[in-house]
Amino acid sequence: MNVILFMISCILTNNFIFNKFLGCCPFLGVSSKVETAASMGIAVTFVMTIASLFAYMVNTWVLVPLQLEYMQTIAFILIIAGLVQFVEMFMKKSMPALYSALGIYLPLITTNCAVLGVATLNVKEGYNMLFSVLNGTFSALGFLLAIVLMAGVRERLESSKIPECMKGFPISLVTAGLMAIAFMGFNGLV
Amino acid sequence: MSLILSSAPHVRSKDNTQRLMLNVIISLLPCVAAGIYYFGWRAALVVCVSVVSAVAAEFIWQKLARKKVRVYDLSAVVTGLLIGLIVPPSAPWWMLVIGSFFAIMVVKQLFGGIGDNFLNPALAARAVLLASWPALMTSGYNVGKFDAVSGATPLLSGASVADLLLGNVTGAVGETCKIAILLGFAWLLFTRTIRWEIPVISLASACLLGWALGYDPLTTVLSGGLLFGAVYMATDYVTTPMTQFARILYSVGIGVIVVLIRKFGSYPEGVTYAILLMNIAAPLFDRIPAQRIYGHTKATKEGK
Amino acid sequence: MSEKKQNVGKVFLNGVITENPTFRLVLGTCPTLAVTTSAINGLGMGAAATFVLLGSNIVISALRKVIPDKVRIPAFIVVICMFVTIIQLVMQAYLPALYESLGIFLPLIVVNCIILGRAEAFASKNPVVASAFDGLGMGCGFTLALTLIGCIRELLGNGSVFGINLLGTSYQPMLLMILPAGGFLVFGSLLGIINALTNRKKGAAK
Amino acid sequence: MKATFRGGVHPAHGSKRPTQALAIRDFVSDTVQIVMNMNIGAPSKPCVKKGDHVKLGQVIGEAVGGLGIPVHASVSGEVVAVDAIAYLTGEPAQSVTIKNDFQDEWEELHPLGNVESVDPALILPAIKAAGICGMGGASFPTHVKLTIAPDKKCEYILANGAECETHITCDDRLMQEHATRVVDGLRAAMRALNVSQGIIGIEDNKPAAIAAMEKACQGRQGVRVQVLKTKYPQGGEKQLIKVLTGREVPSGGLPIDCGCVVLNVGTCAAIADAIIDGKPVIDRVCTVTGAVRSPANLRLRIGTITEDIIGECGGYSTDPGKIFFGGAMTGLCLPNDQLPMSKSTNGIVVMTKEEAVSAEEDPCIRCGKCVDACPIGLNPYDMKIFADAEKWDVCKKKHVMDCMLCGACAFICPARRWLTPSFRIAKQKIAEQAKKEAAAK
Repeated sequence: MNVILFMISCILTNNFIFNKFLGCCPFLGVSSKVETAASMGIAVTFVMTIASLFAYMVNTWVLVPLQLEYMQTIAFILIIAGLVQFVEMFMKKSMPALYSALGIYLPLITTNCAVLGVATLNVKEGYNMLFSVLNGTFSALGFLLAIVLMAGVRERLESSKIPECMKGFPISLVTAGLMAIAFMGFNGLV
Repeated sequence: MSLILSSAPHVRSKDNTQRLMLNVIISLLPCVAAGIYYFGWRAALVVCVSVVSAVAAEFIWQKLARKKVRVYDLSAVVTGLLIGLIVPPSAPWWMLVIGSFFAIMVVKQLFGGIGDNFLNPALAARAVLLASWPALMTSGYNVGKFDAVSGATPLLSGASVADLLLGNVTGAVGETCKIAILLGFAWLLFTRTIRWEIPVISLASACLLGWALGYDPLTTVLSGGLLFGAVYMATDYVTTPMTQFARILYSVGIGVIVVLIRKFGSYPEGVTYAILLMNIAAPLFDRIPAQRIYGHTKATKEGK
Repeated sequence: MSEKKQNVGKVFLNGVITENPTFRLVLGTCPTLAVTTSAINGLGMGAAATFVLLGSNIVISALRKVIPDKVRIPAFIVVICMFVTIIQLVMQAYLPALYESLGIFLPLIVVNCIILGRAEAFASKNPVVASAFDGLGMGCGFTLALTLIGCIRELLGNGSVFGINLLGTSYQPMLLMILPAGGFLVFGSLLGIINALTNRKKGAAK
Repeated sequence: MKATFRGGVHPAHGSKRPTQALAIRDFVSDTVQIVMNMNIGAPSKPCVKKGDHVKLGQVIGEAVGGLGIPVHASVSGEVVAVDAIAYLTGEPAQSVTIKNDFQDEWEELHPLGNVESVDPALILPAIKAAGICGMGGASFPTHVKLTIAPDKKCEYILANGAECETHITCDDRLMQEHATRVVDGLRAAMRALNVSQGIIGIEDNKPAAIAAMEKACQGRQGVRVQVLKTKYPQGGEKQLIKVLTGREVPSGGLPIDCGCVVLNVGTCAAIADAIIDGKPVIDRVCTVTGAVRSPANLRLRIGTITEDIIGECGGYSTDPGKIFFGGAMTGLCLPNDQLPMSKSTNGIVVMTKEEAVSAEEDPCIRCGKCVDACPIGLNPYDMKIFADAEKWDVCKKKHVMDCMLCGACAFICPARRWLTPSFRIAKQKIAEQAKKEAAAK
């Protein structure tokens, strides 16, 4: 039960975008079409899950025993960068169809602060391995939900008579703000 | 002889935007009356301030943006009325003004005005007020007839069904008297302003889930702002899906989220958020190709 | 861009105003939204980022001819990471309260697109002095923007600026402003207003 | 059971048809101007010249091409002009103006006799010779419609008596007064194609017509009347087929692709006239209504000038603002009242200046009424967005080519958006594009 509640809270209550402001750049940048937004979200989910696992392992089994916690940031970012490279190569070889759909988003993920954020958060919150991975996966699913909803709304906005000065980022930010207000309904859900 | 040349059709139905909005306003009058009856002159004041400030906001924006002033389409009046009816009767005037201005300027006009807002302006305004001044929005129901009652919350579980129906409970200005809301609903249906599906399906799904989670089904429907929200907010044209199947999905979503928030959430009432969340999902629901187009069968698709 | 002498003053102002990373380029949105619940947080975050920018720009510019092109991005990240770790340790030691309130967004400066962006677009192609001023300018622009947003949100959401109460005790703070949603709304509206003003200027110039 | 289809609207004017109770009366004017492009397809070629004397029913325009039909003199008298005229749609066409001598001296006719005993092989040539084209408004040559490609099979012939358009009552009166002729025509078409089932669809707001037709069908082989719910566009070819047979015309196809041929009841009557009497199309029933002093159902000679027709109906009751041929949902506007009516003119409606003003377009409020009204199941609001943006390829993806321009969405739209006109343009643009691409290949 605990696990289920944790998952729901990761997706809805503590949504990465609307509550933690992690991954805002791709959220605003890659959300103009539902299809691309979904692809981005899936790619992020993929990377975040694996990154959480590896970051956890490196932190618990390497950094902590060696008392190198201050090297966390640098270690994690290297893990993520390497991981993204590896995933890209692996996908290219073994899953060409998936690669052609997600490939172009993978390099962008290295600088997605949600990935480094989730690794850092896991350490900060002291999650064990299971919860670290769950946090990675379900926070990413929350990101996926947010970016797909955002893309749906933005596709609709395309035909709207938005004032000239609000077009682009400003209206996207206001949209995100209004969506965050709606997501406040999930407060205390878990 | 000068004749007008135009493309068919040459007749239009009598319903125009203004007329539809007028129908909504008429249907809200019983709720306003019930609010005044139960909460006294404060309720009248709350409604008036909201309506005036909403119309003013619309007018000011359209003047400033050098757009055509469309206050006559009455949509701002509807938004103002709705805001006035979903706040506590003791809400301070400045809060109503901020709510109305937020609803009209940020939620509606920033996105391009009537027809382009993706959230229900009145509900978004309520959510903003609730987040900004939670204390003022969750207390202050004890005015008018309820002067002496203390500590009552909008979701009073002990109230009898008769009290709930008549509105003899505390709550927001227009949400309490269910009979008034049902009267309004009947008027909206009679004038074909709205379809029955959205209110009925969202109420039914809330009812079912509430029952499954151990609530009394009838009280689930009659308590809080669910009925008001289902009839007036969830049916807002602009923010609901366009196709039949998507509308059903949308309605079920509202019912389910309302009950989930009531049961598990930290807010006593979830109608506002349930509808806002479904407003956000509506464009996605609309992408589902729900209607079969005449003459398009599997065979013709494969043939291509 | 070729390695020509650049007017350092111009480079600095370019970062602060013409290409303000927050308002004109809309980079580094995450910290902009997350830490601006108060003016002091905005200022702190801005200062930290400025330090990292300045340091990384100088080092990367100095090493620009040594770093092989193929591994330049990882190399940049390592350099940036180094400075981030330094500022983290410093803050933890001397400004523990600010360190706590910035939370994970301090280490996340590593992936802030502004810093990597400047390294790639400017420092790797320009001499040390110009790069330093570019870093300083961008950093100041970022700090300015964050502080401004922080001020607005703190004023509306708490009635104060830098902790000093300005609106009196009768003011009922609009809590929304210091909630996540408020961050999006204030940032979006500010961008809109800035766009409107520049558009008007452009219109007037024409 | 009253059958109906999904969607549709109820145009208020449809219920008020002042001419429903008025019997058909004849009107012959002293001049007719007969245009040569009354049919879809190539215009006919005039074969008389100024000064010729023509008899009633004499061929004055020869059929050109596969879709061509001959045109006959609708009065006897002297040809006073053969000249070009800018008619309602399309290119300027030739027209023949005849001064009526009121002798009604017929050309020699070749009746074939009873429709049940005539040699089926003679029916189609007779239809072509009589110059029959769709009388419901589409004006597609009937003999072409009845020529079935060898790989297709016709199983139903449907007589369209729905008359769902506003204002118009000519089919209603025709069925009431000439029910047997309609059934005869339907039977002739059925025999020509060796089809065993003929269904006459009539909306339930025409009880007298239903009764008359049911009576006329008694004892006739394979024909029956089906009562339909009154709703626009019940008489749309696609809707009628769906309702009467449960089949659907495939997208981009013709009724025959699902084994059906649809004939207007007026066309049926014309077929009967051509077989039984050997009579070509020289007149048709037409409803004249709106802002005229005495609305009427008139049997008009083809080519009668609009002004004369209005005059026969007592003249304009007020300053006219708009005149259109056909009903208010799909009718075509006239630039002036000097134009003649044609074989497909089933109604002439005059609107007052107040009625004629078209409302300004308001912003869409996404009420979804257009989606509910579309009888095809399209999303008009969505197509309109892309039509306004002139993104024709997106419009095409949204199936604008399936739109039949019935006007239901534009009628119901509370924001008064010009949906149907936009789709008309979109369809034209897409068709032009396709033509260009075909030419490039």
